[in-house]
Amino acid sequence: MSGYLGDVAALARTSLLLELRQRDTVPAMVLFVVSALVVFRFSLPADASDLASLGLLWIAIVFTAILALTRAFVAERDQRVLDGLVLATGDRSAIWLGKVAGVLAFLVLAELVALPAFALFFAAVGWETVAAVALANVGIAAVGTLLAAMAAASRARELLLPLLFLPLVIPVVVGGVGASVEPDPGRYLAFLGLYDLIFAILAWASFDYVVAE
Amino acid sequence: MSGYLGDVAALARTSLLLELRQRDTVPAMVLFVVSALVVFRFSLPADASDLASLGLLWIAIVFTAILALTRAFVAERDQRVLDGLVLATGDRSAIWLGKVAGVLAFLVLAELVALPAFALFFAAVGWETVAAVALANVGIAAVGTLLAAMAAASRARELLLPLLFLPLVIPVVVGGVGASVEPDPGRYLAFLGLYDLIFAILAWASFDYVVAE
Amino acid sequence: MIRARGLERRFGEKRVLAGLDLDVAAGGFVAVTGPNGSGKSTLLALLAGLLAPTGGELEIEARRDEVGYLAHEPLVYRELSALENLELYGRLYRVPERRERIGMLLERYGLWPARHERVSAYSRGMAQRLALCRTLLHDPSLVLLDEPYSALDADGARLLDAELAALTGERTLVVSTHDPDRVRPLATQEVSLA
Amino acid sequence: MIRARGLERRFGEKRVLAGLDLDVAAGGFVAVTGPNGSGKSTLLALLAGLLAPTGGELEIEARRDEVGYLAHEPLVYRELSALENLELYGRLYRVPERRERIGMLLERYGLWPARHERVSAYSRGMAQRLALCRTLLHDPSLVLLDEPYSALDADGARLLDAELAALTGERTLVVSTHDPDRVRPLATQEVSLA
Amino acid sequence: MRNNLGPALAVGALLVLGTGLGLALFWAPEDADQGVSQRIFYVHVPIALTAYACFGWGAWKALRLLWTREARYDLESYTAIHMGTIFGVLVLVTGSIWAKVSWGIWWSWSERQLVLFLVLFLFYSAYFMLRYSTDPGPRRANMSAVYALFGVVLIPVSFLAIRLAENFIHPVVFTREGPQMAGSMFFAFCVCLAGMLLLAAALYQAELAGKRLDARVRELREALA
Ligand code: HEM
Ligand SMILES: Nc1ncnc2c1ncn2[C@@H]1O[C@H](COP(=O)(O)OP(=O)(O)OP(=O)(O)O)[C@@H](O)[C@H]1O
Ligand SMILES: Nc1ncnc2c1ncn2[C@@H]1O[C@H](COP(=O)(O)OP(=O)(O)OP(=O)(O)O)[C@@H](O)[C@H]1O
Ligand SMILES: [Mg+2]
Ligand SMILES: [Mg+2]
Repeated sequence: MSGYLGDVAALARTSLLLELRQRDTVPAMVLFVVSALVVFRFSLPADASDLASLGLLWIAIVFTAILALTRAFVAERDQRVLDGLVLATGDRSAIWLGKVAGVLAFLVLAELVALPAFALFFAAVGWETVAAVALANVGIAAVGTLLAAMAAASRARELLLPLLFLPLVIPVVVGGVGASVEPDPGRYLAFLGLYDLIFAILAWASFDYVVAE
Repeated sequence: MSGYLGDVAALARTSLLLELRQRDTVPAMVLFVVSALVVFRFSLPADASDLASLGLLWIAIVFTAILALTRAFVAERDQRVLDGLVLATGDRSAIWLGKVAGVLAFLVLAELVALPAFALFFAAVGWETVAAVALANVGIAAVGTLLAAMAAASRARELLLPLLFLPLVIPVVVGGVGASVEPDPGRYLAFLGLYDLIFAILAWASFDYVVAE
Repeated sequence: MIRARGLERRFGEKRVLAGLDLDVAAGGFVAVTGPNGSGKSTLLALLAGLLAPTGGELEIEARRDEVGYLAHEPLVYRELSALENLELYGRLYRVPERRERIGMLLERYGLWPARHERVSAYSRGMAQRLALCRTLLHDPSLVLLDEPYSALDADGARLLDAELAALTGERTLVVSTHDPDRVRPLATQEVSLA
Repeated sequence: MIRARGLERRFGEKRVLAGLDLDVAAGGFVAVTGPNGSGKSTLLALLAGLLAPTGGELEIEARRDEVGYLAHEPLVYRELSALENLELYGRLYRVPERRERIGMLLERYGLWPARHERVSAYSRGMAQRLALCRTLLHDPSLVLLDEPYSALDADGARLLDAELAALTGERTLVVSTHDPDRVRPLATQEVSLA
Repeated sequence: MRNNLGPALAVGALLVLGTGLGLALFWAPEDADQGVSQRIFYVHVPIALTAYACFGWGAWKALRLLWTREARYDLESYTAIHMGTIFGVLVLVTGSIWAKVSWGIWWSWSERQLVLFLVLFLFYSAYFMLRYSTDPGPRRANMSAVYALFGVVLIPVSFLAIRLAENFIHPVVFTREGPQMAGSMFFAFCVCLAGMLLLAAALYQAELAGKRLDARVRELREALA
């Protein structure tokens, strides 16, 4: 494997290793999703529309993403591992890409459980919702990983940059919900794709500045 | 101030001090609450009942609480501070009580944003909902803090906490939603009070076993 | 003060201490030595009550708040200042003349000028000094020190020598170290783990 | 190898290094000494490129991946095993004969039997040994060691003596320490911070 | 004495359970409105009650652990809860089969007992997550015990909650008029229940013995090494 991609692969594998260290990550995910759906079930009145429940699905996804992102750099922060990686990695954007892959894997894993369970408990899930979720994952992971790194690198902590996540992620949510419930999902999917592209490039290019002085 | 309460006050103050200093916690919380509400603004059909939206309020509260709890013992875990506190505190339940106070303050802060925002976006919030939220906070903080201490001692911390927490919080959701939407909220409020009482006592009595061998 | 019979501690499958016997009279000074990974820190954590023995007996004649425990980590909040940390511990231990004593210790360990800085900005030696302040804050009668000299500069080490000399006889001390010569003049007994 | 002129580093208001001049030829051995909080670790982090100078000039004639940096913390994942950590660093540094070299280092530093254990279960000395393995893994030409002897037992310290002796002359070394006598026989120059 | 307990329980369980099932299938009268499907009752309900009994037993052992701090109670509590969870799966399976046969659906959110049971099941599944992601030792034993105690408190609390919730989640579609149980039905039911409890006890003993043997072997091997 060529150098850069080799680095990304090694870092992504480490990320996954940290997630899957406990063999029980998958059952844990199933449990989490089912418990969350039961909570939803209790809060949603019987006459709630499929639309409302699709909105719920998006809340669950945003929440899972925040959960994944809050833990994203915990291990690296712990013993200043991030400094070690910064020294060892040739092109530092590989660290970002590796972590994005790890976050994505976590999200996809959760959604592989959540979408069928959701279909079972609530409403059918169309192809456009699946596509929207897939696209949203990319954007959330790309932007979120950068912001999580900012929050973890003590230097950036004073900057309050995590606050930016809110305005940054709301477009994803709006696009996702739109694609799920509107009659013409194409526009929303295109919007999500555009968002992914712009922010992925932006995050990829700026990661270096975030982790090193 | 008498001994035990003095301990609790000192620990609670420390908790708050840490939260105020860790500047990314409050934004993360507000982010979640607001994006949850935004999602629902986009997904709820125009004619959705107030009932439906009140259920969503409760979902937002539960998941915000999980975020708050995930962070509850991070600072103590970091440099084994919890061990230091365990040695220094006469009656260790004071540690629990101090942390509960911190978590409560945090939840109240988030709700001070969420409830007006909710009233703005959706339906009016009656006194019974406010009362139910206040009661639910107590139960959530009491049970959640204990479980957060457990999760902090495990390897899978961030993932484990929602698993442990959600099944225990379902009665709170039932009570809270009931109090918000039923014509006779008294029963539900009484139930929430009962829940608070039982689980607060249980958590208070068993915290010692969770933090010490 | 301390009485252990057949003390054993396992971590899962791994047996770290196996059948240790130990008797320490009040006012004794035990030097704990042994190579890396031999179980010195484990022993001190057992004596502090942070770990429970998985076998054997252990009796400590000191209330929990009469024990002072210095670990490898300083056991203080990184996001709080030295003063805030000591203030918290002082309250929890109900130290008499709390503020005065905190001021005295900060000055003695050379942290007075840095008392308002966050611990995360401390150098390693400063963190170790703060940990010593925390350990001695409540004037414990059983003092457990896990490699107390580590990260201290020459001045700090001399300071600690003097502190230990002053405590010897008055308090019971258990000190783990990789430099036994440093504490041998004071030690009344030595435990070698292997 | 290293050339610094008026090197300065501030943290906010606080000036830690002020106008330091330093010239180190390839193959030199610099002992960095000074009391706690004098800026030794800050200097090493500057040399490693982890901190940027806030004033003055600093030139290092080594690519980033030719630098080996031992910090106070081991810079390894606590939830992974020693082997997994070294495997990751070995890949990132593109170490030739990666697996063999990892095996060799683990054996040399006495971690071979514990190679599959999580680092969080390591004793402090074991973690320090692992940090040394990580630092030397890619055979760096500029070796920056921040208190490398700390937490090592007598055997470990002798091991490190031998390692340093073998590296001297071949590699450029900057070693901070509170025990200058230990490295003085090897050092070609000494920087005393105050 | 202890060594004979396991086999004796196993034999007893087989005998009583066999008798009970025989009675239930061939002796008890057929239910008037449900027909033959009602006979699942004799399996389903005893299993559910046995699961509760196991959880209760586990909590009792947990209490003993916290009280006496004797390490052996940890294993006993864990084994009891493990049994309870296995029986819990069986409750869900038999319940779902019954639901499919008599209501035509696999699951209904309107039935309070189903939802209550699902919540409890999730709760006890998380118990295993807690154990698997914590290093073995006294701390884990304490935490598991505390969690097990929370479980027995959660049972009545969620029962109350589900009862409150009934009104607004769904209109009640299926009424469950307690059928007048004939004496013979009740007798068959009691025998089945006794058999099921004996079965749980036998399984509990077997698992416990296996686990203890494992530990013993490990100790011996370590002593030899
Ligand atoms: C807490 C655990 C449970 C207990 C104590 C329990 C108890 C009972 C009892 C006493 C009956 C008999 C009611 C009657 O005579 O009509 C019954 C019936 C039934 N149970 Fe359960 N049950 C439990 C869990 C479940 C679960 C998890 C399911 C489904 C997934 C289920 C499905 C059913 C069905 C379909 C019936 C028949 C209802 C009818 O048509 O009469 N049960 N259960
Ligand atoms: N939580 C734990 N889980 C598993 N093993 C552990 C744990 N804590 C310690 N150990 C193991 O116990 C042994 C002794 O550790 P301990 O920290 O007591 O050694 P030590 O004598 O203090 O060593 P050092 O001089 O390096 O500080 C080591 O082999 C270590 O791997
Ligand atoms: N991130 C930071 N923010 C603010 N001040 C800092 C930071 N890092 C270091 N300092 C300050 O810089 C000074 C030098 O710290 P440094 O860690 O370099 O000292 P040192 O010589 O390595 O000390 P020691 O021997 O204790 O390891 C200290 O006063 C410390 O408080
Ligand atoms: Mg140690
Ligand atoms: Mg230093």
